[in-house]
Amino acid sequence: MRDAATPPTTLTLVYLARLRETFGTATERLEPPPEVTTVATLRTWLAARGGAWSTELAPARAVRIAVNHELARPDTPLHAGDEVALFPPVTGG
Amino acid sequence: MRDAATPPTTLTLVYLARLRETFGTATERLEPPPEVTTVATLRTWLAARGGAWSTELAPARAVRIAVNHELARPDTPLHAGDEVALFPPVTGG
Amino acid sequence: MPVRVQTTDFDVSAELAALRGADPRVGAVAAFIGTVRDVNDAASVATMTLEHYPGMTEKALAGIVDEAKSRWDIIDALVIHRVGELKPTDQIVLVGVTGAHRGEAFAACEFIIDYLKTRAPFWKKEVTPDGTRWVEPRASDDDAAARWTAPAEPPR
Amino acid sequence: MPVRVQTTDFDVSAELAALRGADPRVGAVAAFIGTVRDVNDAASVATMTLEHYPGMTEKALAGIVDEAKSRWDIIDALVIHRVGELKPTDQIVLVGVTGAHRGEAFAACEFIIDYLKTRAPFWKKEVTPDGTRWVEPRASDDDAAARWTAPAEPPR
Repeated sequence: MRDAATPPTTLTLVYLARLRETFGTATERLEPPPEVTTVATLRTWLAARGGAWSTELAPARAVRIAVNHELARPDTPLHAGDEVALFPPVTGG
Repeated sequence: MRDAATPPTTLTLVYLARLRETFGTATERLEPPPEVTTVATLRTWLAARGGAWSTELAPARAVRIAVNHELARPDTPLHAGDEVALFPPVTGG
Repeated sequence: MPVRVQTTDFDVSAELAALRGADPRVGAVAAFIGTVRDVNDAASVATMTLEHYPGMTEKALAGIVDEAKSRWDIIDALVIHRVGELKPTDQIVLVGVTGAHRGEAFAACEFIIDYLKTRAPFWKKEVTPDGTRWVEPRASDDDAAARWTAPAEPPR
Repeated sequence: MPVRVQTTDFDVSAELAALRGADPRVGAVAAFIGTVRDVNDAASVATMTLEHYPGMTEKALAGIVDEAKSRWDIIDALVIHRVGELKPTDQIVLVGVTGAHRGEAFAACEFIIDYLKTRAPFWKKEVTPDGTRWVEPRASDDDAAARWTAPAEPPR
């Protein structure tokens, strides 16, 4: 994901479990606008797509976000090439 | 142990683990005097035999006593035919 | 510190024997096995599918095991979690912890499964008579995990 | 509610499978395995012999299991304890508890081994380089068992 052909602002998004089903996609690569610098601003920007995005990513909904396989917080910064995963609270074990 | 040939005041004593070794006996049947009515009075009476009995059954020593396979307390009453076991604190598991 | 995600079943004896190795310092093995129940939230469950997030899962489990090792005086720990389709009575997860003494082994084992339940990226989807549904997280699992944070000492 | 005393080894998988049966209410299995260490109280241990009080042992173990069942909402419990000659790394005891949920299964499992350690009539005799000795009871075992009495709620 960090190869030379990747523009510096490209993120890989991964949607899991119920979010994958409601969004109808498992993964996408995207180039967010400059104001998307953190996990929280990415979530707000994705919610603005409307429809299922607006519903599932509404502030009141429990959504977990991981950056490069580590659970992130709203203020976790994003960098070019990051893999950002969005998923519901986990239910394993 | 409750057969007709057993005198009503007969007890079966069982000694286990270190007590069996120091007393040199695993079991005995005996007829204690009338004042031996409880676990505590039995212990005192046995300790009066002297030697290892006096040492191992001294009041300061930790000795567990079971009557008919149930852990007993000093005031647990004794009855004819009872099986009374004396042993050190347990160390299983 | 083995951590594994697999579709196949596991043999508890073989896994715990491998965890113990021939280490004669081990005096206590605490273990937990999670199994599929046929009823969840009052609905009967025919089968379930377990999904995970490859890459993150292994990292999350290894992190939880490392955290347990830093908190308690244990010798080793093991987590095996199944994914894919499972049916009632199937084994889902095995947590095993070895230590010299049982108190630390029990605490670390309970900590690992509590943290796994709230931090490792697994999701269950159940097939019930009313159709397919994603399992909702339990507040009791959050409470169980919260026991291990602040104060620094776990609530034993 | 199986309780067994035996000289032979046990297979953890087979015993836990038998305990679970095919009961689909079971969602959690907590287990404890005690094993022989090669060092005890700073002395190296070559072999040990476990003695018990036949008749009382089974009654004491069954009583402890009954007590666990009355205190926690568990489905079933199992205790297997070996006697006779054992060497380092050998399995000594297995406690297994099944329940719908893990919190009760863990608590009952820990309770059973804590009570067994202070109430079931087993004694260990070790062979060390300095000769044969009876193992002394541990104050920490008394403390562990005392956790479960007064107040009525166990200290979780």
